[in-house]
Amino acid sequence: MEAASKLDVEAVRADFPILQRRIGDKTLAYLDSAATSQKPVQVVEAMRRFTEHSNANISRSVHTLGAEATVAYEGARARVAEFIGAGNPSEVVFTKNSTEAINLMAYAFQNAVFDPSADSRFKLGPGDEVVVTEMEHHANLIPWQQLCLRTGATLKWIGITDAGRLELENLNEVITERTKVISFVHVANLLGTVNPTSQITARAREVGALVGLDASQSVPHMPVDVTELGVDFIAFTGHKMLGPTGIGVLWAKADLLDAMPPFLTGGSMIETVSMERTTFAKAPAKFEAGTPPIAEAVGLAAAIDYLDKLGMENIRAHEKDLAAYMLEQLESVDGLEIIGPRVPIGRSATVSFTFADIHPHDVGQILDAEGIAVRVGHHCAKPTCERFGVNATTRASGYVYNTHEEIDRLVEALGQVRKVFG
Amino acid sequence: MEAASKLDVEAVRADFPILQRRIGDKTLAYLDSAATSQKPVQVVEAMRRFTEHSNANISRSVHTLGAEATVAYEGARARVAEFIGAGNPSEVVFTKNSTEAINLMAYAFQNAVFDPSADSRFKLGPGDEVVVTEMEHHANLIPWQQLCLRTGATLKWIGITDAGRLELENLNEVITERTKVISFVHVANLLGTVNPTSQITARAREVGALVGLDASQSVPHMPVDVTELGVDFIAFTGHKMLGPTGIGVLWAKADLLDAMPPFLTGGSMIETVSMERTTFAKAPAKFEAGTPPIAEAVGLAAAIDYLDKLGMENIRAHEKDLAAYMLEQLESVDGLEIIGPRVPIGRSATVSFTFADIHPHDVGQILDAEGIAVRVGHHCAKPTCERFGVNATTRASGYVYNTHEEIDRLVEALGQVRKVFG
Amino acid sequence: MNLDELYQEVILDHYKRPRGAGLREPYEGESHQVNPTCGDEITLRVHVEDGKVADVSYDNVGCSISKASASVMYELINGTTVNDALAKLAEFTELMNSKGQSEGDEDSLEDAVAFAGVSKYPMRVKCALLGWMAFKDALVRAEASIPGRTDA
Amino acid sequence: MNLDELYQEVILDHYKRPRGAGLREPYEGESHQVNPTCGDEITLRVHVEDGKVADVSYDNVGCSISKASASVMYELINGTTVNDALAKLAEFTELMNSKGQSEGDEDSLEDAVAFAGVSKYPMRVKCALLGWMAFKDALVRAEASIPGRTDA
Ligand SMILES: Cc1ncc(COP(=O)(O)O)c(C=O)c1O
Ligand SMILES: Cc1ncc(COP(=O)(O)O)c(C=O)c1O
Repeated sequence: MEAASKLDVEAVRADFPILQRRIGDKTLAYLDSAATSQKPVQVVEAMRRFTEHSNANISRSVHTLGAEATVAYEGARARVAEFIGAGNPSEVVFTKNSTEAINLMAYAFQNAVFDPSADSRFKLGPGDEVVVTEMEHHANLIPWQQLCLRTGATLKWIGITDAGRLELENLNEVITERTKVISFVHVANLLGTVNPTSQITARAREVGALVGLDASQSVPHMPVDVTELGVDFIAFTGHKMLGPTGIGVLWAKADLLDAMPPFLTGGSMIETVSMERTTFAKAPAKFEAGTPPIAEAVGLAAAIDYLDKLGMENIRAHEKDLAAYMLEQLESVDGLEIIGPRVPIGRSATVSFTFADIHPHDVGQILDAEGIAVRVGHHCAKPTCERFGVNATTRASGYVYNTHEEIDRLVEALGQVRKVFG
Repeated sequence: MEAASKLDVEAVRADFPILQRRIGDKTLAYLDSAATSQKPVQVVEAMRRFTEHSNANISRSVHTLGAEATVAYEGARARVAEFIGAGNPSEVVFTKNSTEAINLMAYAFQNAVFDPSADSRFKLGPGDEVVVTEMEHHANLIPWQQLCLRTGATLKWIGITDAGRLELENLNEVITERTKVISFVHVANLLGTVNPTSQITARAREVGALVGLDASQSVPHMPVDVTELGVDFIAFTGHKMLGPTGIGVLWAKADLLDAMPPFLTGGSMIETVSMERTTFAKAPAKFEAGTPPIAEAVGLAAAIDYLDKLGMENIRAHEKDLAAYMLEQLESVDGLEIIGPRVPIGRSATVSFTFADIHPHDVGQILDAEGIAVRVGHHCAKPTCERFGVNATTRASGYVYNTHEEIDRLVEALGQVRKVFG
Repeated sequence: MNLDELYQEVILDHYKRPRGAGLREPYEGESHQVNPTCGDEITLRVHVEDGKVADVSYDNVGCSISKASASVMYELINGTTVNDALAKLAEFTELMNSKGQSEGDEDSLEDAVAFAGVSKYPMRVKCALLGWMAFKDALVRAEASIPGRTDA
Repeated sequence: MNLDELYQEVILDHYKRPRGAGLREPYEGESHQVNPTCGDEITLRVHVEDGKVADVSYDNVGCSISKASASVMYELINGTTVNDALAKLAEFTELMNSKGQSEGDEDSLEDAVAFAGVSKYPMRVKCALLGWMAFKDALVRAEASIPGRTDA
């Protein structure tokens, strides 16, 4: 049944105790990994081991626990760097989530307003333009919107075609010589679209704009190599890639991080401090004020080990298969309409849909009664909803532990929904 | 030996597996809780249970796991509110650490610069003044320093007496009608000073300034009631109070949070979003963009349960006893000089010292060889170091699990230090 | 989850045949409420006359719970005194915050007791309260717009 | 931890009797380095003459490791050719990054091999390298200030 997949899904499932959970008298079918993934025992165990063996604050200590904690934390950084093909671990900044990572970038521009000697790449004002797309998660829209509001720059965006793809026809009008930065989503969390990057990065280079990628939904699901992508920065988040909450990643090119003013300030990000004046450490320390998510970094490294053991290519293949099966099965449901690409090409295993006139809340509730966890609502992508004229959708999303059988259960349960509300 | 203490320290120690750790052939004596505390099994277990049973993203879901996760997360917020005597759980904002909490406050002023309709309490410019003290952790100094740099306001500070107390004689000259905000440390992390608050809050009221407290070193160690304190905001951090890394707290009065512009923007903090314009949710959601530290909130609530079971008054008494014993024993060491108050009154169980001319790095290393974990360096309080004419100190800090015997071992090991470097 | 509990027949009935739906004139107060977690919306108008809720009219998009709740509310408060309507609001809000611990007083809340089961589902409580919040807000506005009235 | 490994006699000897300490004239390049984690500082001057490190002079505050390391460095590079000094710098840096896996070549590094044990303690590696970093930086400045010289 899982022909295209090289994952031993049953073995994978055995690593996730929560998948044994029963909802009422039904076994849980967790189809909400786009919101947050489940965590394998390996991740929980790595964090517990760290906490019970080496827990200490990092960087500022010479004692054994402090040294071990520092090695573990910096080791996690190196592990992340390796995983995304970063040239240097010091290009990896730990944040609390994707959202903070993107805000960190946006605040680099905003804080540059106050600094006459700021690097020109971060100088933004009236006449300058910032570009996003209409399919952004709010995390990659509002920070830029606020930035434009505060600096007087103009926010522009790339639209969406009816098929749920980026409208790239008029790219040269959207991205112009006035564009200072383009930040766009790699894999859209509502539509499931996998966006091609080369055309946008090429145009960005042409006009000399910085280009960043919201990789929250790509890094967990496919091989991502920052050098190949040719972007300037990417953001992603631990809890969507089998890791813990409380940790995210900003990767940015070393020279960019060097040029950026600090964002959060406080301990561990300084060189010297007096009451009158502070000078700052080099990146990544410059952007990691205060005690970082230490145990969470250990957990994220364990999650990456787990993903690498499965193999990112295998994960991609497994999800391609899931996407194909999901699309095929859902298309067969009467009254169900898919929002997003309807073919499993350039597409993740995240499928949003509307179902007759039944409100997604009601759909989700009935599915939950059948043990099936899907997400309902606007998925933090209200502009996408508006683009497709809906208030909300029901969204099923698959990951390494999901099976065809769970999709069959989803389709069957939709029959039940229809019975109650039809 | 622990006469003044009502804690059953041996029973407490049994809850902390790391205390069985051996450093070389010595048992660990962990005297570095001011940097980060150890975590009891109850905290680790609560997080594991949550992860294996109810892990899901919060707020936006109708499925059972999502509902359970939301209840757990909001329950943790209510638990924190109760613990600090906050009138309303919605005055509790979860951040990643103290540092972010303080930055959030400072950015409220900075972002108000861009907003003509901003609340006047947050309007800051040339002529306005911000007040801190000379004994701040960098986390409560640099954000305000940067704020002043960016807005043209003036940073002023309350000095330190030779005895390591706040210099309050000239308080009325430091805090004036021009003062918009005063943020000061409740318990100083290098000196161990417990600062009296009423004189400063009274003066703040007199001049109509906002007043905040860096409670990072007080909330873990003594009963703290925000209503009694009469301040406008406080910040503290999970990992110093037996909780996990990756979570901190900003408490601020409801009307203040209402008046503050958002800081980090993205998912979960919105009311409506279009490509052109966003309106924001009410606090605390307004300040919690993105996926929050969910499992960490569960862990923090478990830590608070643990602290409450011990009793914050008992913890204070235990630490008062530890402080007295530490001061007495350390004072008896030839060549050792305490930096900070020398009497166990208005003082935490955190004691910094210099030892002959021996560099703290060398002291710390020899102590580590004896299994004793202390912190050495500037403890993120460089201005305090400068005030006392030192580059660094050695700092021993006690918590619920520490004993007189561990302090005896510290004193004995200092003899060893002297032998190597004397 | 016990579905029957949540989707009682009476809720489904109000959902499918909402009472009092549509926006009407005259009105003194109007409120627009959004449930940010799901995008449900309601626009609601209140017409107050002689201390009475002379009309409550509304237009809404939403799930069965939020639509049925608005319909049930219409039945409960339309034509009552403002004070009675506020009492119902308080009683219904209390029921919704009961976390499944209350069954509601059928004499007073009538069809609205069908929502007792909803109070167990924190995510859905917001849906059930959306219309009521709009009513509360519209009433405040209505009263602000009627000179000389400051009570109730 | 094996203390002997870290605090070898030779390190303690250099710490207690640092060689070449003090700031001297003439010099072409000066560097000030700080270890932000502990506040250790060094000011170091380089006097280059005829492709040789004619003098390295320094003033420092710090722990035994950082002070002994500066003293050992002085002995190793003072009077050698710039190229030889850079080779020692590379060799010592490599030893410090060896995580306890290398013993160092005593023929070449002389007393500096005593620092091999330090490489196991990540927190102390920065201490051991502080003086060397200052030398590297001062040399760059010296070369920038000597017109006509761009090699080495
Ligand atoms: C007094 C004080 N304030 C702030 C902080 C910063 O806490 P965190 O690193 O968790 O942000 C600390 C601890 O390092 C502290 O001791
Ligand atoms: C595409 C995308 N961007 C950003 C985010 C935000 O991630 P986080 O909530 O971890 O900050 C998400 C997930 O919610 C997402 O799907």
